[in-house]
Amino acid sequence: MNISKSPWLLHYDGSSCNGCDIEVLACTTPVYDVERFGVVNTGNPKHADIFLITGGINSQNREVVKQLYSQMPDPKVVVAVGICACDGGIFKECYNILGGVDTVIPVDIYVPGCAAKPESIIDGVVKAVALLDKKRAAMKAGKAPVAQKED
Amino acid sequence: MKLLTFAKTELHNLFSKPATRLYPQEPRVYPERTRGHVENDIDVCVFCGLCSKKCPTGAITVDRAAKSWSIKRFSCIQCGYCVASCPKKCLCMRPAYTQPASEKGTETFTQEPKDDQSA
Amino acid sequence: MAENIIIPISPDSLLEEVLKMKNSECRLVQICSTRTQDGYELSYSFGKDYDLYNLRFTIGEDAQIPSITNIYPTAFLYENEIHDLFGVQIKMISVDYQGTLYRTDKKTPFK
Amino acid sequence: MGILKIALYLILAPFIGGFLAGIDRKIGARFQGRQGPPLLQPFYDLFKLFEKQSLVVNGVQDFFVGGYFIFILFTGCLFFIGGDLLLVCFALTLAEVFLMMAACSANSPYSAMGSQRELLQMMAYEPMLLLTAIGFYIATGSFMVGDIAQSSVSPIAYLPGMFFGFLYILTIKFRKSPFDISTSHHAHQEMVKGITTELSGNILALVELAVWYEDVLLLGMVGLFIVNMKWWSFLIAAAVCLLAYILETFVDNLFPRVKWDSMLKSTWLVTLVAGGVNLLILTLVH
Amino acid sequence: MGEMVVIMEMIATLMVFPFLAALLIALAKPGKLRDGLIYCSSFVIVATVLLLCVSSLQGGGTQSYLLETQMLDEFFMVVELGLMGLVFYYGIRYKRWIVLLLSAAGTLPVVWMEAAGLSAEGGEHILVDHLTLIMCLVVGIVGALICVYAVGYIKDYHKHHTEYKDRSSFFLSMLFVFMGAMFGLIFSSNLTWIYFFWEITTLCSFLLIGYTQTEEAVNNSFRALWMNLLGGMGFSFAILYSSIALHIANLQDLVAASAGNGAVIVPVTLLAFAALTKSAQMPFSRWLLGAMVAPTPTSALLHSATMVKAGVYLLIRLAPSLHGNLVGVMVTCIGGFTFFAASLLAISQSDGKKVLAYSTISNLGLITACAGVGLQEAVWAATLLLVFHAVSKSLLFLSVGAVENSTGSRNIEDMHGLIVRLPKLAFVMIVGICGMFLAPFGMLISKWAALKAFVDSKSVWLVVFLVFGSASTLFYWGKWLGKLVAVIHRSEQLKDTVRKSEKCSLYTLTFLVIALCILFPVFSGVFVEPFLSQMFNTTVVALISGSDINAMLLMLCMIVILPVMVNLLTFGKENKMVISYMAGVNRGDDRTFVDSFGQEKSMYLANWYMDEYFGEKKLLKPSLVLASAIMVILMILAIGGAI
Amino acid sequence: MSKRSIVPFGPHHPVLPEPIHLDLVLEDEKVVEAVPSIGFIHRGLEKLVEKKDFNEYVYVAERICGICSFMHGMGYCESVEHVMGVEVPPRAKYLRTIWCEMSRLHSHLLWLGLLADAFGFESLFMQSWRMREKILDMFETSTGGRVIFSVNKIGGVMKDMDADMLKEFVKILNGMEKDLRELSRTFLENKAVNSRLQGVGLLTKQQAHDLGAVGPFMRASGIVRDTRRMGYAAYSDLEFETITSDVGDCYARTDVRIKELFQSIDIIRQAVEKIPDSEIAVPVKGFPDGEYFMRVEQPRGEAVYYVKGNGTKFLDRVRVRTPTFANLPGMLETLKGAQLADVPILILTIDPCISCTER
Ligand code: SF4
Ligand code: SF4
Ligand code: SF4
Ligand code: SF4
Ligand code: SF4
Ligand code: SF4
Ligand code: SF4
Ligand code: SF4
Repeated sequence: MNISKSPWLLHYDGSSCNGCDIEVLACTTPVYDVERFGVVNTGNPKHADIFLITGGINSQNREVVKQLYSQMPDPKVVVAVGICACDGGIFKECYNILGGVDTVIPVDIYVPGCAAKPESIIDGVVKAVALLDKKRAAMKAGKAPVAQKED
Repeated sequence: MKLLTFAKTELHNLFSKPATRLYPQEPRVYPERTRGHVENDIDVCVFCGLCSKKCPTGAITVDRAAKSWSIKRFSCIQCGYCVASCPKKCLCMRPAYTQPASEKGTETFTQEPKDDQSA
Repeated sequence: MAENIIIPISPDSLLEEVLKMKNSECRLVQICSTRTQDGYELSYSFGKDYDLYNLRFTIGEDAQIPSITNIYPTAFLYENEIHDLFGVQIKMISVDYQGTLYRTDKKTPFK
Repeated sequence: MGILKIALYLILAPFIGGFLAGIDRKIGARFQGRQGPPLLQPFYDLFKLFEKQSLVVNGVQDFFVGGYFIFILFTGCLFFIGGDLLLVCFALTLAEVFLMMAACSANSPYSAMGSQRELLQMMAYEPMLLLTAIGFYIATGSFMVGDIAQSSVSPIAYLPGMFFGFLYILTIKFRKSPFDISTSHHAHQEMVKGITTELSGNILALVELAVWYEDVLLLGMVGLFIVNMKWWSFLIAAAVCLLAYILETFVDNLFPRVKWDSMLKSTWLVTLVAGGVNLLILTLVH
Repeated sequence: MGEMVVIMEMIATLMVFPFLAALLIALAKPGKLRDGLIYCSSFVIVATVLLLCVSSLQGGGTQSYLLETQMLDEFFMVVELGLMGLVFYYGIRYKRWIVLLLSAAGTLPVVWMEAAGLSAEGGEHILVDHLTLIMCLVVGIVGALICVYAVGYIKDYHKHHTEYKDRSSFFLSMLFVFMGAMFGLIFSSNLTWIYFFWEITTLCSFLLIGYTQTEEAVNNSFRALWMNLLGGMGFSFAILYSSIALHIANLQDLVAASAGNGAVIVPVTLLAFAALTKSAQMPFSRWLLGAMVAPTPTSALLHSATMVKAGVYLLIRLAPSLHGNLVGVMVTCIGGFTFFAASLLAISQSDGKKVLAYSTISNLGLITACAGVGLQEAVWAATLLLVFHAVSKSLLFLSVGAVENSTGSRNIEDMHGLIVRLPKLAFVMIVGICGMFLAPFGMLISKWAALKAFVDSKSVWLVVFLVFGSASTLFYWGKWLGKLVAVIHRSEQLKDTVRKSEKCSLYTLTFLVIALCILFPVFSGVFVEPFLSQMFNTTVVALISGSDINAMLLMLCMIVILPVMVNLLTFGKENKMVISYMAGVNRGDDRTFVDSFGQEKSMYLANWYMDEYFGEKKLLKPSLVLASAIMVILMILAIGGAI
Repeated sequence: MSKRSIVPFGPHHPVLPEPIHLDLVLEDEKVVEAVPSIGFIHRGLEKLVEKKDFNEYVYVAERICGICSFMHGMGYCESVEHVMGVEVPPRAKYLRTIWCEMSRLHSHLLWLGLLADAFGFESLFMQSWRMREKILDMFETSTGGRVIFSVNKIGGVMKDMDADMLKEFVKILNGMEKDLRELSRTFLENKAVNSRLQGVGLLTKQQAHDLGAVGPFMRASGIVRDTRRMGYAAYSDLEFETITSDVGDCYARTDVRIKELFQSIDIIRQAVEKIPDSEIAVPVKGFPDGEYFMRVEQPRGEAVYYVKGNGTKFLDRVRVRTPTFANLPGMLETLKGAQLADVPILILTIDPCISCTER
């Protein structure tokens, strides 16, 4: 059974302008309906497989993003949605923007666009889903992080 | 007691075709104005660098010496300012958007040397 | 068209003027700070119907001004913002975040 | 015979439960004008969860969840081999308390608040559950499921109010809107995921699986209202169960989530009116 | 015949020995000697009780003794007047005039009747049947364990509460007096004797509740006193009426006579009334809550094994005469309603002892209701409830007391994460709580039986009270349980200050809760069923069938082997520890988060109490008014109908 | 010991569309205290005026927020136009008006959906967003973007809508009006929905005034004010009522916004009717020098743009006071004593937009 048949999402809005944010939400609504791919927007890192982040990273949400990422079980992939999440976008020169999501956690898929279109987000998710299977296989092969205690 | 106001819509939805666009099985046709990605008709470009100066995100680099024009697609916000400012009107905005990828690549257009062409 | 009036005042008469606004049933619209050469230009905007009255004064970099949260409690967000981003020193804000409203890495980026 | 029944339940229930969950999601999506996931999606989800790493916040969570799982299975077996209906109710409560404790043990805000709401839900539906069992007893003279299923007339003839009341609490038990307050299938809830917030990977998978077993058990109770000694009554019962399930999906999409006090008040009121009156009449005529 | 004498001697021992022990303890100085004395006395009591049971069962059940008791009667009269004098002393000292009135109104008529020779003759004064044995076991074993526990407890108590005067010898001796009185009460068959011991328990509880002599304690002790004296007054009128008008002197005869004689209703009503006050049924529930100011062993003794059990014991004895009449209706109504209302009220309480108090009231309500139904199944349920409740509840009281001495608080909120901080105590407490409401433990079995009994007797309203009440019960126990099992990272294990003696009784009680759960069919067969068949003159069929019992035993086994099964279920896969979800701002230690000012803030999770719905302010008054109304109206109807 | 829980709510929380954090003190489910924290989206874009010239800054202004994107762009442009004394051609004014009202439509529909989601009515959320897609399609057709439009520029707009397109849009809107009626019944008449909205989060007229509330949040408490009445864009040529309600609870806010939906459709119809033919932009020369406070009525209420130029191509200061910023104190007021289950609804009834609030 493929793990990729049931990708559950965690969406966090970094320092976005809302544009990409609402497009992500729009993907779950009837016209785009990502549930066709088994996608469930869980809202809980501990249930999620895919971490969708919109917006860039600023000094306050840096820790939040890191923490949410650390609370997701393996295998997991990170999708940066929108130019802001890819590299800070139009705000990258702002004093409070550190850059794209990859400045704090590893990003697997970049979805460009300002705002990213729902179709593009779907493409991104589909690509991410394929990665999930690969990561699972790697995990089984023992390459993945073995159980470790964080305390 | 009105409790079932939504029942009509609900049942109507059940028995009619879902509103879902079956993307990606059925590709989407975009309106012509859709701002998807910037394209350069590189043969017309004179490498003046104006677009690169105007671009709010610094997505464009122009190398006059190498006659190359490159764009960081994962930085471009499709604002169209470059298109509007290009004196040669060689830039245009096309509906198709850049595909998601796992690397933030740069796309470079290089003009073939004109004399080569004549040769 | 509604009026858009700028009223120059002296920093010392701030509370007095704000109280006047309060008494004439104005609402607080916004407080804005602009960085000038050697200090700040502050505008306190009050609204009545569609009119906008802007109390305007400038202060030096190290000057302190009183909080108006006693008169307009909702000013606390504006005042904290100005304090955090510009470094304007405001005394006695009712809910004083002490510089943690925005928690920017770079302290008072507009200073 | 008993062993066979237990084996059948243990093997078939997850398939039926998962399949029903698939129907729920598909039809639910269609109610919303969406295409919806594949019918087998719940199974994909379950296998996915079993494949995933489990994150825990302490060492006792899996113990409690295990308790929940095992006692749900136990309850189901007890029901389907024809055991005592009251004991079924009590065992179900025990199972739920295990789940509640799993949530509490995590000492995490949303999971703990979810557990309080879960307890509240139990408090809301428990009276109706017990009354239903009592109703069956008065109508058929036995608490044993086996005997009830062999009665000459379908118990629903005596228990229309109870049936309604039971369907009402079924909405709570299936965690459907308007009563999905302690945890919800829908993404957005003020409790995040409530009691399951801190569960993940195969521990969460166990909960999902247990829910399917429980769903089948509860539908079994719905069916118990219908069956009698005639063989064909079982077919009708199966149809009624399916209808009841779809009805819950329909209701799920028809209501906002209510607050806990409305839930408690309305459920107790329905219990008192539908269940109580039914009981009263039943004792008077019997 | 020789055996009879042995039994009689044992009974005498049980009735007299505790008083003697009490006297010695009162005189002893605090220290090893006194402690040893208490341990020995407790041991003697338990041993005697067990011996009594064995020999009595061998002797074939019911025996009665002492037909001639002139001397003793006179002795009792004197003591009784002495008790009245004591009440007068306290009443005058604290200016509570009402107690003078009530005490006099209760005691004087009985004394006058005796002195005037109007009391009915005949009948045995002492009776031992299976119910007596059950009560003996409860009072003897649970009571003795509480006394053992009290030895250690009271030392710590005074360490923590230096503001109170240390009168521990008095305190401990009172516990023994109490036990003695209870033995007296359950062995007696003669109404006047029962009344005598009844009044001793009233006075003892008064003294124990007032132990700390704070204003609150004094107030509460007087509340307990007047309410119980009021009940006592009812009792004394019942004696008067049955002696003078009916010429019946003992309880068994009274119950037996009820079948044929309508007038018997009158004393039965009055006795039931007395029983309701003693077992703290609404509207008299408030004395029991007030009694929580006393040191925990008092609460445990009063509320689990003795005092309140005297009330329901009397009701169980009266059960056959309650069936199918207005008194029965009154008792079931009050009991059922109390069960429901008290469990709702318990929801809003956060003080551990208060929750226990409300739950006690509530459970007694259930026993009361069962007794009131008066049918054989119901009495079966009532008797088992009585036993299970005594064991589980005393365990809970004692563990709360132990937690209080270790952590300084008995608030449930402060028991957050007890499983990490005091694992052993938490485990004991969890067993106790499970014993109160979860299958397959004791209380639930008896609730189950009660439910069946109610349905069979077609008491629809009782069924309704029971289903709603047990749902609320679930809530307040459940949330307590949740508090205990929370695992907080990096919290340290507290120093376990529980003393050996305390642990000894805690573990014994824990063992008893579990053992009873396994052995209850045996217990029922040996003690309860013979008692019922005698009371109702029928053979008794077990209410809970063999297959159900097997299922429950299976459940118990499953709980025991759960850890193993869980290991199998998770396929031995290793779990990864992470911090808990706190909306993304967990500070990394699971107990603090980054707050709105960017600072560290401690998270805190409180249980729900829903004061707006179930608070005392909201519910208590209406419940008391309603219960009073039910009681007054039905009593008037019952007595009026009989006369 | 206290019976109060202290828990964090946000910045990540599934009911929150955007990160905002509250320290909640709860008694059971009742909110005793709520202290807000913002800054999770703070970017500091006001300071970008030092790096982007005043023309380029239009693209930044549009991205203050992806929901009111158009209005932010327009508000900024109009304030600069005021400073520079540029008169925008009439057709551009009408085009701006139409896009403004389309923004309001999509924003209010979005809000209705989120509200439904907040009280756990998923299918109602889906239905609202399904209708919203139609508006987004219209946006895509006319501007090339679904949420970020890039059509404003100083001196006018960059794209025109021809008569056919406008006619088509009106047709779509007419059809939508019908669906909207059906949809609004569930929001306004359904008893179960009412029970979640009525009497929840009361804000009196006085409080709304004192707390400086704006927009539908304020109008639902009975204050009559609508910044569109000031007549920017083409609003002075069009007829519309100011919609208010006296009740001041969540229901009233829903009611006001639903009525504004119908009103917006009507305004678009009027605008299409009256739209004149002209240029859509005028060339702009020179650099801004001077200051201006511009106010526009966004879906969430009055927004204030302050622009100060110094005669160079870089402005001295751009400041945006967004409606959510003004409504936060009102929201905190309504949170007191609310139930936890109401918290999402209460946060939502001001229609919060944190992105522009923190800038
Ligand atoms: S990429 Fe564009 S639309 Fe998306 S968040 Fe950033 S600015 Fe907004
Ligand atoms: S502005 Fe136009 S001509 Fe100039 S470099 Fe860019 S694309 Fe080439
Ligand atoms: S086209 Fe204009 S801008 Fe470009 S190189 Fe030639 S002269 Fe310069
Ligand atoms: S469209 Fe905008 S962001 Fe993209 S290259 Fe052109 S100017 Fe730069
Ligand atoms: S990169 Fe952008 S901001 Fe920098 S000079 Fe170029 S256009 Fe201006
Ligand atoms: S790869 Fe496709 S989308 Fe990208 S620039 Fe080329 S044509 Fe456009
Ligand atoms: S209020 Fe919201 S929708 Fe409007 S501009 Fe701000 S963030 Fe966008
Ligand atoms: S409130 Fe602000 S962020 Fe929100 S939509 Fe309006 S302008 Fe945009």
